[in-house]
Amino acid sequence: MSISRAEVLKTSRRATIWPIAGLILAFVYLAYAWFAFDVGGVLAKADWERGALMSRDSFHYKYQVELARRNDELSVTVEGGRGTEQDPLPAWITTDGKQTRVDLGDGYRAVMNANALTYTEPDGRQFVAEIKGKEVVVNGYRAFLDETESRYRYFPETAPERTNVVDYADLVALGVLPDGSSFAPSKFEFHPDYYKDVRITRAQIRVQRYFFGWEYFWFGPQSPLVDKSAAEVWGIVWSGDRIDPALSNAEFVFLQFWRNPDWQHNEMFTALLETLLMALLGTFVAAGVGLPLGFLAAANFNPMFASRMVLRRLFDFLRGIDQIIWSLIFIRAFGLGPLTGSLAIAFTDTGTLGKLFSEAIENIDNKQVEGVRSTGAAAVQRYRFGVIPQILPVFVSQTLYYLESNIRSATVIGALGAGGIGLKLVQALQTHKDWENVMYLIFLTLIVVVAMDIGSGWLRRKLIGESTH
Amino acid sequence: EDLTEIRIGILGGENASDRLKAYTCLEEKVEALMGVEASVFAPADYSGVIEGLLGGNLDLAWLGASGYAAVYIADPEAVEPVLVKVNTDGSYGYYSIGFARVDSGITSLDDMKEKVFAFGDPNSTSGYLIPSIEIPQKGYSMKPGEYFKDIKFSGGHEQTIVGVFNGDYDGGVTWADGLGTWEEGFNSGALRKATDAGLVDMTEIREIWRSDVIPEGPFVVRKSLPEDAKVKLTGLLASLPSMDPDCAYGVLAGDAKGLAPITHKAYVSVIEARKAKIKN
Amino acid sequence: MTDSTLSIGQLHSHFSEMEKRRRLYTVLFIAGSLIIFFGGFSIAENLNSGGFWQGLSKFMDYPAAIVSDTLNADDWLVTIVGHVPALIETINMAAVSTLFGTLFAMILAFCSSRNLGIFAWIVPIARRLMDITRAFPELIIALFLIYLLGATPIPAIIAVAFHTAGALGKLFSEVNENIDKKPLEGLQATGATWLQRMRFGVLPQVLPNYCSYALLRFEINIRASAILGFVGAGGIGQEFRTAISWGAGDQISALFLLLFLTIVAIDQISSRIRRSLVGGAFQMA
Amino acid sequence: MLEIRTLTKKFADMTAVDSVSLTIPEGSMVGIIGRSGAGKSTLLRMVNRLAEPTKGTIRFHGQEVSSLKGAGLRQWQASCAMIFQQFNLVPRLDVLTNVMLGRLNHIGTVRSVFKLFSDKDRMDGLLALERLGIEQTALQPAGTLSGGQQQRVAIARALVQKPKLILADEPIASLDPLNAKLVMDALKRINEEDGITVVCNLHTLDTARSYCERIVGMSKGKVIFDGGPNDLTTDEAREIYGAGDDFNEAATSTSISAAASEKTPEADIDEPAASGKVVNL
Amino acid sequence: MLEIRTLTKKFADMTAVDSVSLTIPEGSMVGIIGRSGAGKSTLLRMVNRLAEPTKGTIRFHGQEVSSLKGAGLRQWQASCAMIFQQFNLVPRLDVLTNVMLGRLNHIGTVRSVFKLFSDKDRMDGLLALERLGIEQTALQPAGTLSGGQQQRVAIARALVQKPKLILADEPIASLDPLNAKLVMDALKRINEEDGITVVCNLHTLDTARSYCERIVGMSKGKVIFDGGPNDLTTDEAREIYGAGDDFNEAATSTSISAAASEKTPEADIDEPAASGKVVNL
Ligand SMILES: Nc1ncnc2c1ncn2[C@@H]1O[C@H](COP(=O)(O)OP(=O)(O)OP(=O)(O)O)[C@@H](O)[C@H]1O
Ligand SMILES: Nc1ncnc2c1ncn2[C@@H]1O[C@H](COP(=O)(O)OP(=O)(O)OP(=O)(O)O)[C@@H](O)[C@H]1O
Ligand SMILES: [Mg+2]
Ligand SMILES: [Mg+2]
Repeated sequence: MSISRAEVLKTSRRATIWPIAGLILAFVYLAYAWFAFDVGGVLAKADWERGALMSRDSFHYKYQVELARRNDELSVTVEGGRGTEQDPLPAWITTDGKQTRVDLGDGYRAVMNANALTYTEPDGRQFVAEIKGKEVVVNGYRAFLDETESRYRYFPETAPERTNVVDYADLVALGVLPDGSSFAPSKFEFHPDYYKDVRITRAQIRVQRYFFGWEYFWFGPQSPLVDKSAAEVWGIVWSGDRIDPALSNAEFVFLQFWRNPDWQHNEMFTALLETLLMALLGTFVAAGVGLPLGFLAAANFNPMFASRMVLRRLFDFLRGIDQIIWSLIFIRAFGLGPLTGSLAIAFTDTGTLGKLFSEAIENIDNKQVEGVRSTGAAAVQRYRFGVIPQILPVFVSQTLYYLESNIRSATVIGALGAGGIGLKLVQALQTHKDWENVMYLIFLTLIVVVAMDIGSGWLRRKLIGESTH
Repeated sequence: EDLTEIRIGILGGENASDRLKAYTCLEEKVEALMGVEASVFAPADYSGVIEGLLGGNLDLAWLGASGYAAVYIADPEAVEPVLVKVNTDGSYGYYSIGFARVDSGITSLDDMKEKVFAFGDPNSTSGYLIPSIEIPQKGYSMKPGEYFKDIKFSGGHEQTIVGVFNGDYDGGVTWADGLGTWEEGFNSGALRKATDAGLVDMTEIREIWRSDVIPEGPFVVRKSLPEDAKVKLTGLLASLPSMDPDCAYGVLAGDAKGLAPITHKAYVSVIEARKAKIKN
Repeated sequence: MTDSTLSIGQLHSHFSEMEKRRRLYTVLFIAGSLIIFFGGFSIAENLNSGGFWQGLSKFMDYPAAIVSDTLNADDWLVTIVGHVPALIETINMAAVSTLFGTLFAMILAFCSSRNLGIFAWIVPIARRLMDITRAFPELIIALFLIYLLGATPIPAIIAVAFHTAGALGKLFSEVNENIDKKPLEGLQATGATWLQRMRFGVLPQVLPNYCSYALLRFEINIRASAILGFVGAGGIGQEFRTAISWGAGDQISALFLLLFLTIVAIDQISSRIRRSLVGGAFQMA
Repeated sequence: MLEIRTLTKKFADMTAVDSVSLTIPEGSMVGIIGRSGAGKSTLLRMVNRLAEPTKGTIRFHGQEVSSLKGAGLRQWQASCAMIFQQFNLVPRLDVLTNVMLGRLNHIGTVRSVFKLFSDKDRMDGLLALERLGIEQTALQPAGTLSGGQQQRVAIARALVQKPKLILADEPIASLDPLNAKLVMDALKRINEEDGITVVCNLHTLDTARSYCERIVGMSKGKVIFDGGPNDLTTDEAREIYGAGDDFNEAATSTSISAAASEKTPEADIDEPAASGKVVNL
Repeated sequence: MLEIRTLTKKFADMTAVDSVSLTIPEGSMVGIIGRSGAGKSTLLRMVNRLAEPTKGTIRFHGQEVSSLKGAGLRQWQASCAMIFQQFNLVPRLDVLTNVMLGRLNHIGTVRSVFKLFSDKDRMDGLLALERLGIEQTALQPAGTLSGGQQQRVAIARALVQKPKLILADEPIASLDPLNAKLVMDALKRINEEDGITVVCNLHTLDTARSYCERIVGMSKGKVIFDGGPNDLTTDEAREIYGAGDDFNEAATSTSISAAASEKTPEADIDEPAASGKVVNL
């Protein structure tokens, strides 16, 4: 049968359509998805400011100077945490008992006293916010909620109630309010940039200043080592005079770091180990159970069709249910913790690995088996020398591959109940403020995942050589 | 039954890592008192603790009222309530607070017609159970599309607050103790935490609804624990505020007057409410 | 042979040594596995709030409760149908993220394959990028983005696409590095530009493998999207979470059935497509 | 002495080997030729019992081997070594272990599973390798060797089986000329020095002619020629290969120069130089 | 006219091509022979600029091509078609597209990415295929063709490049005799009919003798012979192949059964029918 020129040309021309049609289809689908997920709307609503705050908080810590009006008590803390009260005060805060001056850096200053907050910008502009009665007055203006317009509006303190009303923009234009501040009847708040924050309400006057770094990362606020430089700590480690008579100085320093109550390095480490354990144990069990089952599900090993079918469906079933769902089932039975996580991993991956192994067994090169068989080898010997060397590389590489990916899965299962670093992460995330902890945990997780990647790659090369695949 | 371990469950979600820190002192005290190991578990959401208690895998936990109801409904023999937190003003209750953005013009539930309303976690007492009972009683149907345009579960109190503040939802509910000032997010509760975290500016949202007082959730112990273990644990907890106020502050998540004994009776109505919810 | 020749005796002793070493490795390997298995098990059991052996008897409780709820439900079929829109949302999430992920993976892969004649300095950069994107669990990214973008499916899509780009990128670049370079050389000899060489010399060779990997990833991404629903990203995962929180067995079983059927169906379809792709010529190229 | 009587093998409705009878005396070197699908491989595989005969008997030194089972069958397979076109080694195992696999039948199952070979086995293996000139590769994985080396490993494995009979199924079909020569020379030498019977499927006439004292031609499962190299006329070859009058012998070889060489006078300067002689192995 | 002057290529410390100077007039058909590693491939690859010369110049019609870059370089490559031993087609693309790839240099990158070839390109490709007698395969994936067909596709691709020069690097080394002949005949015909210069590496003396009017012999990177087929005596050949007195010409061809063993004997049997005649091209 021969094809005419015209036909060839037509067919060839028609084939051009496919790549173009494929692209158009993808575009149409993405356009549909754009609207289905209302991407435009979501992006419009996205709060980028919050992203900026988050990234600042991830790598900064703040000093909080707070005057509680209930009892006129001044407290200077780090991150507002209990147990971090500063005494003596840092040089940029001075107080005479009545008035407290805070140097916010870059020429910004704040002065707090019992009823008022005075905030001065580098150019000399001053904003005075006072509590008068139950309300806050800023540079002589009061705020009220305009119910008809659902927003705050302002009037001069001296004018009769709600006359001479002006808008926020007017006050900014008049220089009464700094642009970007928030002023409501009971509150005035302003943060000129990401590193400073002043606020006054009926209950408290508060000034915050941010510094780069992770405060108390090495030693907690209560630790005797907290103010020491690295060289000093190093000196202590090697010095003979024990700080704590019961411990050597090296041990003491380590424990001070390890049990740092703020960063809880020991807890994080345990959590990491839990996650690792989940992945390791789960993958090992899956590989150990999957291999024999894989043999039983391989047509060239098990001639019984029915039992093979049953096993294959079992694999599908185990794989088909997600790890998360398995872990929910197991929480009821085995409680919370890494055992539950590893069982969930073991169940799903027994399905996956069993299937992979049975396919590998079915795909082995029969020539090798035949070669062994032709020497008069018994069945066991045929498997030992004809089959095992062939599937061992698959076994090793797939097991290691799943181990790698299970480290990531274990963080996820952990996050949703089983514990470990994943749970710590989610909990830190859910506070919406311990971003430095989140960052720390992410670094830890990434280090472990990458280390695992490298380690398993190394092991794979060691065990099965460079050239496979 | 030989006790080898005391396992304490904490409700996850809000600020669990801080709470874990706070619970280490309790852990030490339990170990000292009972002579067995104690460990604290903080699952990611309400159902984790509930499942843990139902499976007999936790010995002590502080539940929300609705969480207790969930456990009780699934298995009345699983746990018994022993203590409840008493607030500084002597009350042992808190409120479910409905709120909306100031600039949305919504001032009460009347303005929520055809708007999106958000609950927190379906196992939360204040974040779902109570409002889902009390709001329809006031005549606002809770079927999506009937009165409200849609009803959503944000997943937790923080998410509700952030969602409403962001405009994802028109209104939502969360909890607060009702004490202190609105601007600071009350004395304690989810709004206070969100304010402290810089997530919301309270002057940009306002209260649009408040529930009747909700009883604080109970501390529960596993029913099958040996009697003397139950007594010891209860005693330890009850004396905590006087013996170690700092520890109590952490364990009870803020200032409290103390802990008072409580029995199952106090939660019958919540349980009935939850049962009614399940039927629908 | 680089090393000098050995006598039979030397070979014999070398071999015996090698065997001994291998046997030692084997013994160490088995011992290590046993330690990991039993040691790990006992540590895990200790860390768990419940024990393994006590739990075994309760193992079927939860499934049994779900089954009995399902049997008692009146309109289970209606329940199932009611969840279909959420399922479609999840499938869409997975599809969009797989599409984007694959696109970025391709770019990364072409930039990270040494044998394609791209600028040498791009290669290590692209590789590190892939390592990083791969290492991030989707959940973390999703939670971050939910914080920024609100509880919609978009954070999940971005998170999954991000991870997909890294995971697929690695596989793709492996495919790229194993290509037959002859067609490339043939094209270069006709005076084709770099883009044309990639288009005609590389793409037709790798596209079937790309598609096959992308389809596998699509399956994985459906699960991932479902899981991300658990943390508020919408789709079937969110409904799952509600149902589980409420202990509504009939809902759980309905959702579970839907998800299971979807995954099995996609598994079947994609393995069929993959087989035909790798078997026959691929015309899209 | 190997006696094959009316040996038949049917696959579904097609007869691969059709009632073949052959008597092969001890110590001979026999080549089997025939076009693809003639049944050469199937015949050898039945002798080693890798394939079950449909009908007929195989006897070796009077013992019927076609009905052996279990340990007896494995015993027979051990004494009747097989060499394959694709070598059929285990590429991941080192060369020496591959050779020692030939001794599996003599080692207890449990010991062999843990690779507990005796020193004597090792020494035997090394000596066999040495005899084939590849002892230096003993510690390498077999997969890293060239084709010719691999085939020699396979022959070494056959040797340590201490076989009475070696069956080689197109042993040089995957090899380049130089290696092909090395392998055929090795087989010839084993045949001559150890007196082991060698039956060898070949797909090129010239190789069969140079190495085998007896040639069996098969076609469509039947033996249609059986004689010495000189009895194999072009007509006979034509019949074996089922070709028409235009058959020319060079056609069974695949080299371009062989075909073209007839045209160019220089080509036969000293063509026969190598053929027929055993070069130092 | 292709002028090569003191062209040199060094790889690390080894000199693959050592100061080669050659002048090849337009329309000639030149064969380059030499043992493996002599530098034949490297020489051709430098001419097409697939490899960068270390030293020396290449001029074509007076234009220096050894220093071209970017578009100019691609232009030169387009006019200097290359044919490879392994065909170097894109096996998954259909034959016609493969042929049209020869026109890539004339098509915008964007258009070509979407395979928007013009009808004229298609027609050109088809005509080239017809000329080589394989137009019936136009819609098949190139990978499904036999080696000989693939090489003819490669020649068709070269043809649509409308080259001034065709470089062929051992175009028949992977082919069986029949196909080798078809391919060489095709090249010869293109050379004669279109007057395109053809430079062809060959690894067998006899092929070079039959097809080329001029033979260049290389050894260790240097040109050591340059003359007509009849000037190439056995002594010259011996020098080119660096052999001693025991040299025999057959050594330049791959003997016993040649490398390609997959081929079934039937394929060879037809061979003589075709030999010596130009089959329908
Ligand atoms: N396992 C099998 N199942 C079905 N048919 C088979 C099987 N093995 C061989 N055959 C058929 O039996 C016939 C003889 O095959 P055999 O392999 O013995 O031929 P051969 O002479 O060795 O050919 P070749 O030179 O191609 O190896 C062939 O037609 C083949 O298709
Ligand atoms: N990319 C390269 N890197 C290093 N050395 C090379 C490279 N390409 C070729 N060579 C070396 O250059 C020398 C000439 O090689 P070339 O391929 O040109 O020889 P040839 O005559 O074509 O031989 P053959 O008949 O084997 O193809 C050889 O020694 C080869 O090893
Ligand atoms: Mg055969
Ligand atoms: Mg070459």
